[in-house]
Amino acid sequence: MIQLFHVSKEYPGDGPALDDVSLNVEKGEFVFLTGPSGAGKSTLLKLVFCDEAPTSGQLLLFGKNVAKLPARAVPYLRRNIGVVFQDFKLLPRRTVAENVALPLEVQALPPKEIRRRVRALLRSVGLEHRGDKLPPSLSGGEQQRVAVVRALAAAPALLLADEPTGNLDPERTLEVMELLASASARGTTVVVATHDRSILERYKRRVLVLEHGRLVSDGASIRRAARGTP
Amino acid sequence: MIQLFHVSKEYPGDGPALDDVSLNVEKGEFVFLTGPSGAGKSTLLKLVFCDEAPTSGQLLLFGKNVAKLPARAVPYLRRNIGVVFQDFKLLPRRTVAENVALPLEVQALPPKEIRRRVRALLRSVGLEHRGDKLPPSLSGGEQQRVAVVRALAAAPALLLADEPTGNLDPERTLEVMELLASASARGTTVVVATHDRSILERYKRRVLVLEHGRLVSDGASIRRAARGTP
Amino acid sequence: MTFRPLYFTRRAMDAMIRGPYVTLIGTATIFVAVFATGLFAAALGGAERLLAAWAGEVRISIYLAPGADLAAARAAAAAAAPGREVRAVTSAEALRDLAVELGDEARVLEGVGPGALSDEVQVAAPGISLAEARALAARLRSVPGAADVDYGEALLGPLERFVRRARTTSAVLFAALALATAVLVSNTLRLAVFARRDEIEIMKLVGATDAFVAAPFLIEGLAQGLLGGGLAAGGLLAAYAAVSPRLHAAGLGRLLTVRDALPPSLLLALVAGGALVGLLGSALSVARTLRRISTS
Amino acid sequence: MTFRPLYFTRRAMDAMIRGPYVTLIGTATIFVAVFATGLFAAALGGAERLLAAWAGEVRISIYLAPGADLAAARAAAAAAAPGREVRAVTSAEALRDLAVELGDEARVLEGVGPGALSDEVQVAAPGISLAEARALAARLRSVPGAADVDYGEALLGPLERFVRRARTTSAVLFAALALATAVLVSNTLRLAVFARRDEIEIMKLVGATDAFVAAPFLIEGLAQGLLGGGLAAGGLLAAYAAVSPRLHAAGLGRLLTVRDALPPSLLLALVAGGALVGLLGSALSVARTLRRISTS
Ligand SMILES: Nc1ncnc2c1ncn2[C@@H]1O[C@H](COP(=O)(O)OP(=O)(O)OP(=O)(O)O)[C@@H](O)[C@H]1O
Ligand SMILES: Nc1ncnc2c1ncn2[C@@H]1O[C@H](COP(=O)(O)OP(=O)(O)OP(=O)(O)O)[C@@H](O)[C@H]1O
Ligand SMILES: [Mg+2]
Ligand SMILES: [Mg+2]
Repeated sequence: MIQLFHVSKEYPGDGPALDDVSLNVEKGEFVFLTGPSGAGKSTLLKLVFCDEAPTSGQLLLFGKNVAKLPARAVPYLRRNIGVVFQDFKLLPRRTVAENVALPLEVQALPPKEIRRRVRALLRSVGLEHRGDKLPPSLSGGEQQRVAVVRALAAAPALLLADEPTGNLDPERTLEVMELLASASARGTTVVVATHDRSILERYKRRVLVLEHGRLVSDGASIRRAARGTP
Repeated sequence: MIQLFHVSKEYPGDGPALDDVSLNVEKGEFVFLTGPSGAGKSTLLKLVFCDEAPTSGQLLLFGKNVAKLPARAVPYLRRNIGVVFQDFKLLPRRTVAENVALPLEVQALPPKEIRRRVRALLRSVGLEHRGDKLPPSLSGGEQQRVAVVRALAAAPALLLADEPTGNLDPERTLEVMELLASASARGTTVVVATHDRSILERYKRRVLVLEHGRLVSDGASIRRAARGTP
Repeated sequence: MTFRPLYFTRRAMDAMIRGPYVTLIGTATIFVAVFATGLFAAALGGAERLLAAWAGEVRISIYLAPGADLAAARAAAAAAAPGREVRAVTSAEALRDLAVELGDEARVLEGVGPGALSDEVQVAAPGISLAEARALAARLRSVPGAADVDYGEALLGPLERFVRRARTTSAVLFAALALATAVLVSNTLRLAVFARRDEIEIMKLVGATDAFVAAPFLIEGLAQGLLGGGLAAGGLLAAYAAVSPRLHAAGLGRLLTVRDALPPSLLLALVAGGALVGLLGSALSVARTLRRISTS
Repeated sequence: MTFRPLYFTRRAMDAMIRGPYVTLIGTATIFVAVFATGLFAAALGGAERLLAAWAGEVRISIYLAPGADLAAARAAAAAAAPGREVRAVTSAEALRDLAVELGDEARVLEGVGPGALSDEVQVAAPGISLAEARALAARLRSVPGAADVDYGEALLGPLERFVRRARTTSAVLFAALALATAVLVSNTLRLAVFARRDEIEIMKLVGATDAFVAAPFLIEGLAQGLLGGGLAAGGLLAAYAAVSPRLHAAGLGRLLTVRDALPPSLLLALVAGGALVGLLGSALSVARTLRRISTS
């Protein structure tokens, strides 16, 4: 599903944000990505999402070399990927319901079907009464949940979630993680970047640990991940 | 320092975000504010910061009734308050160092003194090499740390921190909490809104628990706070 | 991408209603720009008509020698200038006219004897060119009893040159104004799109094609253009109605009717121009923003 | 708040360098607006000068009766019109002039006998008004041998009316254009500030006074205005240099020197106008944004 071969990413005027990272995420896998602040987690997700291009190395997505993809193919690729951005990236002048509907409208689903799905999604995170609000008038945690269900809306084959529970209380955190887990159970490949050790401990899955842009640990054990961070 | 008497806040077209809250925070206190997402934590901080006005009730700050303050006095009041916003609110087109310097420049400190302080502040959160970057090119956690030291920059009498560690790994979280604790030790009144139970457990301080806009618990015990959230 | 005009129109309307400030400024800018352009065009058109009407007032005067037969001269002149209006004026009438016209200054006529003015025959020659006027004057000189023929050569030449130059200069000025207007409007629309670049970026991130992102902006630009242009056309008509009593008072009411000053073709061109500049301005700035995002 | 011009200027420069797009559009808008206004002003000024020069070309012709003494008539005319340039033209010269001027159309002169034109005396009367021309013509009629006097009455009247109307209309048009320009520029600056409203909000949140927030925006507006206005003044001078060969070819070089077409006072007014509109436009939009934030 996601294959990186010696991928590096250097932002101009900086040391490398990603340094010779090679990894392989299979279809249907549920993977955590962790590591200290500034380690390169978001950068890795941006590469997978075709928001940035690697400085060197190869990135294969759905078996295709991303570097060889023409620019106009990117939107269609992205429709198979749901992303929860670390800073949410909600449209401030569209209602919550419209934000969640956006990935569906891009794909021109029938309006009735869109409304049905959006309602169900908002209900799943306890925001059914917030559909007509604009995002700036939501609390931080409410915005984060909107971002989560927008990523899930189009039932994408790949789900990237960058710190999707940073603004949530423990109960809401569990709720969101269950949503991601059940998407994974339906066959979606899920990559979650997180700092929350309690999540890593509760869900015993594969954990990738980044440090200074290098992949320092890749395995099922949370212990190794914990050792990875000094 | 902060006194609320039966304060309510209702956003138009909604139930109350704050509902008849009365509380008293003494000078030099260190208080946690917790509760589920959407409980009204950020709203409470906004009232204290004069960013919103209460719908009813009275709010006294530094012993003064905020409602009776003329609009042009607000900037001078705010110079005594440092705020870490939940969404950081960094100026995207000023460097990290300039962002941190802003509260000092507003008060017209000498440039040399400003540079000295900014350097020390950035060093305290491990961002001394990021001073010349623009905020959008920082990682989520790096931005959050910039927001924290900007709030501390002018050594304010009151520090409001809204979820200041949501994007930080456990080590950085400790670092930031120690910064807040040492500010408190120097006499600053500190109010921290957080979802992170491990912080509440580690620092045994007074905890205010909000739920649906009501203050449901106010005490030193984290147990009562935990009971507060269903 | 499926073609969904209704969907995109709804999107555009939503955006305009929720971000009224930017929409209002865009519309106001187009309104002002189109109004100024239209005003200028109307003024140029009016000046042309005034000049033409003035050229239409050109008369050729045949001054008769003392004692010549006025009626016979008139008949001869009519024969030499077929199809033109020919009028006979006695010397007494001419002197009266002059005294009336001089008003207070009529006393300069004190040293002027009654024989100073002669009988004359006037030939109206609307729209005549300088060369034609000369030739006609030369022919009229053979009218029996004609002492001299006056066709205003002292003024017709410079007039022709002035009209020619004014016409070129106005055309250049008008082109410059229209261009400047288009630049100013497109600058405003650029900033309007720039203020919403985050939206464009986010839409691209959730898998929107360039066309999907651009469509509502284009419709917004078009709507602002139509609205601004339409209001400007209405404003020009209102302005005409406001000055029309003064035009009538100046005796220009018949010459500059609303259809002359603001012909439907001009109004239509203004609305179309507003719509075009709104559409193009939005298109260019959206294209630029999309390009900037994809290369970043 | 302490007054810190250097600090705020540095802030403004930083902002302009880091957000060059908005700065460029603002400057370009002011440039285009001031350039168009200046072009218009220069064209109006030029037209006035041309009209004045044309009025300066007015001649009064005294046509002599056959056999009259040309030299004596010239002397008498000079006495009747003291201080004016008086010239004698024989009938042969007049006919030659006419044939030359008609060119191809000279054949219409076929039926014209050699006696059709008469000897004449021409009196140059620059800048004369209609009434003065009439009075002078009446006096010249008593020149010995004068058969008739032509002062272009058919044209001078309408000309005077036209010039009067053109002057009023141009003033109105110019005022409208300047106003429209100011509105368009201030609209652009509004959007420029609007695109940075988040900055203003954040500065207010860290305890900045309104003056602290506004100062850099005002300096930016002023700088954009000075830059745009200055470039426009330079552009107008360059445009003059570009058309100046054509002006000389049209014989207008002496009439429309660069100091006539673009007097320093005009250039100065344009730069000052650009600076003013930049400053005011920014001030208004910052004030609006600040008001909007504090009431929200
Ligand atoms: N657009 C950019 N331009 C320059 N440097 C960047 C950019 N984005 C990220 N970086 C740098 O690359 C490094 C990795 O950033 P990244 O956002 O991937 O970290 P992260 O692991 O997501 O951290 P966090 O947990 O704080 O979100 C950081 O040091 C950051 O400053
Ligand atoms: N500007 C606003 N307009 C309308 N409603 C608002 C606005 N700001 C907040 N609210 C509503 O008020 C309630 C409380 O919001 P608040 O931001 O105070 O919650 P919070 O406790 O900070 O939550 P979180 O932990 O998710 O940040 C929420 O339901 C939110 O939707
Ligand atoms: Mg990150
Ligand atoms: Mg909050």
